[in-house]
Amino acid sequence: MAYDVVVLGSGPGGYVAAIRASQLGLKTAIIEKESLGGICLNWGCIPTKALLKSAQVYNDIKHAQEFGIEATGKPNFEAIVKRSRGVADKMSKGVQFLMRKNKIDVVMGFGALKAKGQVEVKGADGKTQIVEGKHIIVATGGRSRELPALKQDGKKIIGYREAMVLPQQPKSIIVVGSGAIGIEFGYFYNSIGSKVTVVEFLPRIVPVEDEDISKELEKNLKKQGIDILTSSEVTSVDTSGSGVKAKVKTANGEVVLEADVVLSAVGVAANIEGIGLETLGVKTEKGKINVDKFYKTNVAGVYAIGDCVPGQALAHVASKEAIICVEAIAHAEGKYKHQPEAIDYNNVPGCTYCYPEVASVGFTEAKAKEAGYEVKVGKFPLSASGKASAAGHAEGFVKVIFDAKYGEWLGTHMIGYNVTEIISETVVGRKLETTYHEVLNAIHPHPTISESVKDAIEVAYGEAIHL
Amino acid sequence: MAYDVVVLGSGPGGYVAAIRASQLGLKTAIIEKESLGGICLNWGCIPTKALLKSAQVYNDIKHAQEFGIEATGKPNFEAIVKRSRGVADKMSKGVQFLMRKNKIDVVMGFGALKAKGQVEVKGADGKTQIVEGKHIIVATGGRSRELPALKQDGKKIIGYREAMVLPQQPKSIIVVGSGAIGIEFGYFYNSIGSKVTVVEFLPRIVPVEDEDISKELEKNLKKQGIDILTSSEVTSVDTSGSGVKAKVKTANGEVVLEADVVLSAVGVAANIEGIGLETLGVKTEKGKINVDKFYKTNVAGVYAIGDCVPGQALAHVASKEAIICVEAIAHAEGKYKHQPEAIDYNNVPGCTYCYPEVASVGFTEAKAKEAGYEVKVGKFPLSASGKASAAGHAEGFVKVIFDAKYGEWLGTHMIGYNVTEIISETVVGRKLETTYHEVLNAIHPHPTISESVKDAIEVAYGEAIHL
Amino acid sequence: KKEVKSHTGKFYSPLVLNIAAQESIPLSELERIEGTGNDGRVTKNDLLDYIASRSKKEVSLPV
Ligand SMILES: Cc1cc2nc3c(=O)[nH]c(=O)nc-3n(C[C@H](O)[C@H](O)[C@H](O)COP(=O)(O)OP(=O)(O)OC[C@H]3O[C@@H](n4cnc5c(N)ncnc54)[C@H](O)[C@@H]3O)c2cc1C
Ligand SMILES: Cc1cc2nc3c(=O)[nH]c(=O)nc-3n(C[C@H](O)[C@H](O)[C@H](O)COP(=O)(O)OP(=O)(O)OC[C@H]3O[C@@H](n4cnc5c(N)ncnc54)[C@H](O)[C@@H]3O)c2cc1C
Repeated sequence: MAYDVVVLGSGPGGYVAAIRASQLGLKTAIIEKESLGGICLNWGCIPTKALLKSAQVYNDIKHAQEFGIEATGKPNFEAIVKRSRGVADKMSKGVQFLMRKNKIDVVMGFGALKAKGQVEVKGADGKTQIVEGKHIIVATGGRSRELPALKQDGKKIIGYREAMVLPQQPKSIIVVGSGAIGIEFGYFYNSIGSKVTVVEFLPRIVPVEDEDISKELEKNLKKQGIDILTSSEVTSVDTSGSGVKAKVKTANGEVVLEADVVLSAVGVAANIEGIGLETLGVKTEKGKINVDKFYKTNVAGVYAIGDCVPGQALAHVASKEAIICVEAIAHAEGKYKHQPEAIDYNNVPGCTYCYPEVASVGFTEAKAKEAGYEVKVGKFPLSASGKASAAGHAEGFVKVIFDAKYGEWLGTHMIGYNVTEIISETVVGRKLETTYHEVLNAIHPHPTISESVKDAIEVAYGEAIHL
Repeated sequence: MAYDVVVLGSGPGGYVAAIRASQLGLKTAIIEKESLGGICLNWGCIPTKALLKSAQVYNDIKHAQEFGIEATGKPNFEAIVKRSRGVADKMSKGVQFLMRKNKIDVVMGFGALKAKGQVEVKGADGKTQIVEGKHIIVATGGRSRELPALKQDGKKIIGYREAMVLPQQPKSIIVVGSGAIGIEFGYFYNSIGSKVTVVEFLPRIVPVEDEDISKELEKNLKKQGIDILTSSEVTSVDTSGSGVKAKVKTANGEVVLEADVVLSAVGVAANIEGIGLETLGVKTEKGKINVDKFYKTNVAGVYAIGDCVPGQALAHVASKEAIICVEAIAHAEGKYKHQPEAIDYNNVPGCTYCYPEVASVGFTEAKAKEAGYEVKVGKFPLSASGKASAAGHAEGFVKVIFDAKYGEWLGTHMIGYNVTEIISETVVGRKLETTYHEVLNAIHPHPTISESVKDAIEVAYGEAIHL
Repeated sequence: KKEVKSHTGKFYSPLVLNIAAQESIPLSELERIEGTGNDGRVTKNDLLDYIASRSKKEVSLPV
């Protein structure tokens, strides 16, 4: 039997595509070689957030006295990891339920494009079968990128997977790379008492963020006890002893760092090998699959979404691409009346869930100037926020950037308590093409961190009340 | 010397009015009889949020084991109260700084309208002075409303002020009234180990909220150990013994409750007495000062804002009224080019900071139907949210209400972890007259509680992915 | 700078109205622009494209 849609990979790209397809009346199958839910639910977004919550609880206990609570506590590493796995398993089971509910056939095994409209799936037992579909959506995601100097052995030089299920807590850990993943692990291990050193090749940590964010985060993480080496590069790692010895080229010469393990967190490599792209002649470029704005590849009937295509390697991007891809297919099939709207990749929020949290969307100040905008910038420190003070977490700020000429909201960059929860307002405001005027006239509740967005806009326009 | 603007009262209404006035080039004085910052900073929003944070830290400690942390702790009531006072003092000092920075003259003492353009201020030393101003803004706020059966003696029958500075933790407390204030205190005292009973006259707690919210909150608070009596009324309190004995008329007959203290939290009474309103003939109605949409009273040159006028008794309302009032004055004086926009009181968010938190804006389902809308309702349980599960706080839901005919976003009602931080998105979306379409196309970050708003909208429109 | 519904019932975002006001584009002209947004709504980019093409036309006019 031929499906309307066959999805290869069940991450937040694949499983969302399958559900939306089924919803729109397309008969759908999904192929997964490992666990439903992909990296995100099993080895990414969700289990890391569970680990981070444990760290946060422990940090609160360390500071309990400041809140008038007399407390002592110590982390149980094994229990923390176990809880994280439990949360991941629960979410993965949730996807299983959703597949059943939406009458999506799940085929377990490794899939590869075989011919036009055909995917060959090799099961755990070695047997193969052909799954046929008119439209095939490749959503095979990504994996930890490997650097030549940091060949992962899974024991002493590890990737994110191993980092979240270590058999015991490392006394010390070197984290290479300071994107969201590296910083989250660094924060987690430092919080529960491991000695953490972060090594970043570029001159500043979280390099995709606004420069002010990088500075503020570095200051805070250092205060928490994390060592940070920027403009530095691990050139080799000696794993022959009981731990590791990493040679690091820094701006001030070479240093050797010793630690129990090295975590390589230098980005994502797309899973595009061995899945038959060549067989059908699907074009790739710089290690990603080439697609148009509706996620069609150059080969009719083959689509690709998520971490294996260009664009931010984020779960919410994968899911939105999934919906657009499927709606475009359904539209072409006459099963959906709307033509979907393409993603504006400059209006995609990004979050880092350490403390202080980081959340941002749109142009950084530097990028806005580069693009030729004359900008109005407003920065509101959370030390002036009543809610942040009441919560005992007054670090950080909210920074907003507007176009001085037409009043467009170009970007928001935040660092502080709970800011990952308040970035959606900017995304929606930008989507609706607001100017500062309407946001100021939308009453923000007091006391919240979210009202600091309003305060920052007031600063940008010289109308600051609370500063 | 005569001021352009004299503000009577320095709460979030008054102090914001003074700052905005000064910003717009109006010479300004502010009169305060007690502490700068008013109820909000000294006895309301801020100190309660500090208390609630201590409760939250302690709750996390109680549940630390679930997060893989072995911990014990106990609350130190005196230290909790002291911290709360410290946070309030810091914020009040902040207002002092802002007054200085904005060159606003602060006159300490009790003020009353004396004649057109004149306020008489009586200082602590009993001396009086006259402060003259062309425009006088009354922002005297409110106080705890007293019921005949619940005359507050400040010891055993108390209001919110005493409740946040009790000399020792009560073993048991009866909270009369289940609005935000009552619920927050009930939650706080229950969390730190006091036996709490909430008595509500109406058939459900948080009666201004959507019915589904009331039900979910009641269920959760009961699970936490709070006794809740709805459709019940305290008819008398006997304070002759060591504690109190309260007679409560319930739907099932009369019961007598014993406790250490009774907290009366049955609403706010405006401070409109003894401030010379009669002298100038300023009209009041139902205990509040009558104003137009720019907060002019019936007497030229006299304005009123905040808790002493109709509208929600909330700090963010008072502050927005302040800005509008002052901008209208400045506009009339030719010092500000825009005519301000009047508040849409149906787009004002309301929050309750217990756990699970409550946040809402716009029409409840019942009110929307009453108003004649045919509604599309979507409810997304946080048990299906990855972030909520990772945080170990999967209680509650997000409920959105849309107009089925034109697609208007009528309201959002949320209960759960951190929801007070995510209501601004709805306020901004409603302000910008969005339909569901634009919100779904604004990419929400994963994993967050805020993405549940998107999920709830998908449910309303039959496009739910994660349910 | 208020959200305005024009007489043809078209909706313009605050930003679009702001740009139109600053570039002296009257509502009547705005209404002739074809939108690419939801239900043909004129977006910021539509308007900026329109302004760009309009000024190009002006430049290329024979003197
Ligand atoms: C540690 C970590 C933390 C992260 N935190 C966040 C976060 O907080 N927020 C966020 O937005 N993003 C986060 N990400 C990124 C996010 O996980 C990815 O962007 C997202 O999972 C990509 O989704 P996807 O569907 O494209 O691919 P994936 O989630 O990678 O799923 C691909 C699936 O396809 C399967 N597959 C691959 N090849 C085949 C094949 N040939 N046959 C069958 N099945 C196959 C895989 O087994 C996998 O299940 C994090 C990533 C990591 C590693
Ligand atoms: C326990 C509690 C918790 C609350 N929590 C929140 C919350 O979380 N969020 C929220 O939005 N709202 C909250 N509120 C409500 C909020 O505090 C009020 O809405 C807000 O303070 C009203 O501001 P205002 O400026 O009108 O008056 P007020 O803040 O009441 O300030 C009035 C000021 O005027 C002074 N004054 C009065 N009469 C005179 C006079 N004759 N001469 C000189 N000075 C005078 C008073 O001393 C006072 O300082 C809470 C209230 C309470 C009681």
